[in-house]
Amino acid sequence: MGQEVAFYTLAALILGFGVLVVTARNTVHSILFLVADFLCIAALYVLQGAPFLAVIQVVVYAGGIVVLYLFVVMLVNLKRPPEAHRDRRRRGRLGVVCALVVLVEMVAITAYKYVSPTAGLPPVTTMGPNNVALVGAALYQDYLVPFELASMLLLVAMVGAIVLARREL
Amino acid sequence: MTPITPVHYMVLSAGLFVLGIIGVMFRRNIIVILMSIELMLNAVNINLVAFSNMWQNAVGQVFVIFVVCVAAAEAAVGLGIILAFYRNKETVNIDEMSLMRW
Amino acid sequence: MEPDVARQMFDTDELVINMGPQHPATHGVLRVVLKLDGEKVVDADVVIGYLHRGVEKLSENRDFTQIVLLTDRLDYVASAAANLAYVETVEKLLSLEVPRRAKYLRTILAELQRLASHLVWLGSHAMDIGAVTVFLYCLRERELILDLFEEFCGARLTYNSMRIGGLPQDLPPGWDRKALQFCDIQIEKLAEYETLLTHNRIWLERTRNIGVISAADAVAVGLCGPPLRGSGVARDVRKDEPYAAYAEMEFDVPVGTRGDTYDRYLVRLEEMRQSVRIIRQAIGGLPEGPVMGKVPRLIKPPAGETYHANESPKGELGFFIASDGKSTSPYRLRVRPPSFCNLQALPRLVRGHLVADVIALIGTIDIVLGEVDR
Amino acid sequence: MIDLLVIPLIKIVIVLTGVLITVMYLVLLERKVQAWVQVRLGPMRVGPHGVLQPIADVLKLFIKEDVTPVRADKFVFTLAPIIVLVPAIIAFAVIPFGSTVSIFGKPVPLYVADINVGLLYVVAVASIGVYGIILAGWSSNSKYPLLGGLRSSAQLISYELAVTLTFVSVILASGSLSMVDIVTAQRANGVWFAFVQPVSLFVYFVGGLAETNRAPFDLPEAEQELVAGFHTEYSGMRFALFFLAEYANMIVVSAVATTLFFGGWLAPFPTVPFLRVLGYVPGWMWFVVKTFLVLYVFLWIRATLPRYRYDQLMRLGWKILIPLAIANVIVTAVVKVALSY
Repeated sequence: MGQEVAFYTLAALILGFGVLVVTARNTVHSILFLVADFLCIAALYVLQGAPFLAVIQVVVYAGGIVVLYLFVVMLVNLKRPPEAHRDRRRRGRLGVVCALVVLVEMVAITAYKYVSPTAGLPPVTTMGPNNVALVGAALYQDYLVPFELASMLLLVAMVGAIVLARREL
Repeated sequence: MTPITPVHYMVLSAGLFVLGIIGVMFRRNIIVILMSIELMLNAVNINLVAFSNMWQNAVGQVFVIFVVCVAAAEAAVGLGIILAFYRNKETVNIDEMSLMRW
Repeated sequence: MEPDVARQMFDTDELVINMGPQHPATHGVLRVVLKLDGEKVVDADVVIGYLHRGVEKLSENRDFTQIVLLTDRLDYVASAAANLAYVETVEKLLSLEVPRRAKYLRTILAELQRLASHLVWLGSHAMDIGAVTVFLYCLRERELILDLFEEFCGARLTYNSMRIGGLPQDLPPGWDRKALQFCDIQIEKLAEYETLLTHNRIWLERTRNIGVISAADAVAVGLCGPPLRGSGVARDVRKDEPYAAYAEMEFDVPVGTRGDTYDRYLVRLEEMRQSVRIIRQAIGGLPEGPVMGKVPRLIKPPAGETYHANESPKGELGFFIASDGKSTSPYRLRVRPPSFCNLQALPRLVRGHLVADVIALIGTIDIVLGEVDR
Repeated sequence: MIDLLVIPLIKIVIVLTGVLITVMYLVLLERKVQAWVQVRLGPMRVGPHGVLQPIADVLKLFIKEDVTPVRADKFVFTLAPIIVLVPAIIAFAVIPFGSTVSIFGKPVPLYVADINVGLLYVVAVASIGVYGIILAGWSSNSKYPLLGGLRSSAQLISYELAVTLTFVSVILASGSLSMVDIVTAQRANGVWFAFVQPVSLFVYFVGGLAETNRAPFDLPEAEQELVAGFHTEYSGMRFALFFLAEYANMIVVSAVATTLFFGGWLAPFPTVPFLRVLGYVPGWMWFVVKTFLVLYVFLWIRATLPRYRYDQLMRLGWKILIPLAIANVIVTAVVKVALSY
């Protein structure tokens, strides 16, 4: 019971904040809603038994990436609204169509899965509530090479960002 | 109330993903577009965690960590480009970013 | 926020910031217009005059004796030094002979005043850089000096402590013993300030190589007093053109080597030690006799002009007085204030430094706006 | 039901009131300690030796006019102090004030929650506070707060890295992310981590000073070029929230230091026979005493040191503390692996 209530509340919050992120006129407000959205998603991770990810979500996404967005928005202060364009709806229509297609497709897939449930397969392993050690083991043993690649990616991104953001390009 | 199954999470994730798509398509402000991409990445993450929970396998969570890594890299480079662009053109409107050189 | 304000702040354009005249860290009503490139100061424009009271003009309508009062209000944290410079100038104009005891007492008062002024300087300089405790410690010792002055002349800030020809009165009984006691305390407490600052890494980082000015530049800009000596020029009016009883005193003139804020700090601290040394000598060798020379009832100097300078705590404080020989007021009186001359160096000192250093640099040249604006 | 809802609720209420009262009196303590160091008396008028001063301060802040600048973003302007305060307070949820005690025959653990990623939770919560500072600066619509906000947040983010890295070496030493387990690991090892991880403690403490904007890193409070930093435009109750958050953060930093490095609720000298008597003092009292000792060091440092310049502060963070913390992590890991063989 508690879990259902929590899920539906969080789902409503996630989608609601998502709508606000996309529609907010002020970019700073948009970012604020994005943070709220990420916090709700972190809560959802807790609900799904992934507390480590929840914390990562808050630390990296809310505490790192979105702060970066906020900094950039403050550096990029505009004289005129960036939305001004002659043909406002040109790509908007396309977007709605695209989104609708994706939505229909996804609903179809999920509905199909729903009527022919494949769930009930035995779990591969059993993860207790304390699965940080499991995640760590998987990350550093089975996926060591991707992990190193990811760190290289971050290094490259860091160097790239510094070079790009320097005053003299 | 029906118990929460992975399907619930998938529907939620699909909804969030679609919101991201709408954001990318509708908005002109490139910062908001990047943020919409973050929303889509998070939709994917929700799915991954749901599956990880369903199969009781930690690999899903490991992938989320990689996705977060990629998102961080993307944000850093993307925002660096925006800053560099803004310095030259004083705009973040994506429609005006059509030239290959300036 | 206004977009163009934002662009000024973040782009390479210069940003103009007004510091003062109402600003907690500008020691009165100084206004500095800073041109910034990001955090870096490109140029500084010092705007003065907010405390102008027309002391020089006022003097033309006062008796020579009344002007002593006005000199109190020049450098209000070191009024005895200004009193001394003024009365000596008038004495020079009148060719008056001052009793030896008065000369000694003037030396003691001037050195006590130097200590008090340097204490205020050290306290506010340290507070600007964030060391609040030093400020309160300094004021604690300054309080003792003010007590000494109060006992001598009844006032704690604007002393009016000198008269043309001597001093208003002799020392109260026991004063010299108290002054010696104070000297002991002061020497001990100087070590206390030094433990808080001299070898403190943060203090070193905030003052080393900040506001460096070479000896040649310092002379060219017209620096005087401790800032000049901090750059390595051993110019001290007390040594070079001795007045009062300084010719009979033994003391060193400390000089710096690098000419940065830290050197100026060290120079002033050493000067405080030397002041204590002078006070001890003067009290030890205090001659007996009157404290007031033979002064005509009506002070009416012969026609002529004269300039006389003292080493005030801030630097070379000079008075130029022109007399027409007919009136009991100066025909023209001009003050050469050390703060004003030292303030000229501020733009040169701050250029290339960060905004936070401007505060440290205003502190290091030790200005009093009463003297700058007159 | 009682275990699930009532007891946690009671604990939350107790912790919340405790934190707020401690903050009030921490301000008084700070003023008193500063005054004693500086040969003054500090507040003396309200109540004997000023003990009622905090109440007067709070009343004053309540009554004061709450000004919102005309062109400020009102929504964000109101939200910012809340965003700063909430993380500072909810961080207390995972701090173990003591081990389990029995009240009316019922075992009650003296912490709100022992989650298995407790330490990371503290990091996560702390990283949210940055938003309040940036947004406060931005929404004031004035250039001093904006610059101050950007500076403070850059400062917080830089030092957060160093602090988090020190956590890594503590985690290596204890083998757990849970705050309770870290304390019990110190009991099992028979030594506080302050002695095992002195470098960590140093980096953590310096980083903690910087993260709470305390001297010598109190640039936002410097009355220099940025006036009062990000909260220049705030007044009245909303200013009080920033103030509250700063002191609550100080307590969090001290409490985490106590837990990680000074053995939490453990009594000192458990092996010295004639000091056994110390073990009879309740654990939570040891915790409070240790936390206040750490807090005292905060106040002491403020009264002693001058202030860093902004660029020096960043240099210290990035070029000294972070490499030091990384080196410490590596050394700890190597030693741990070597010891296990």
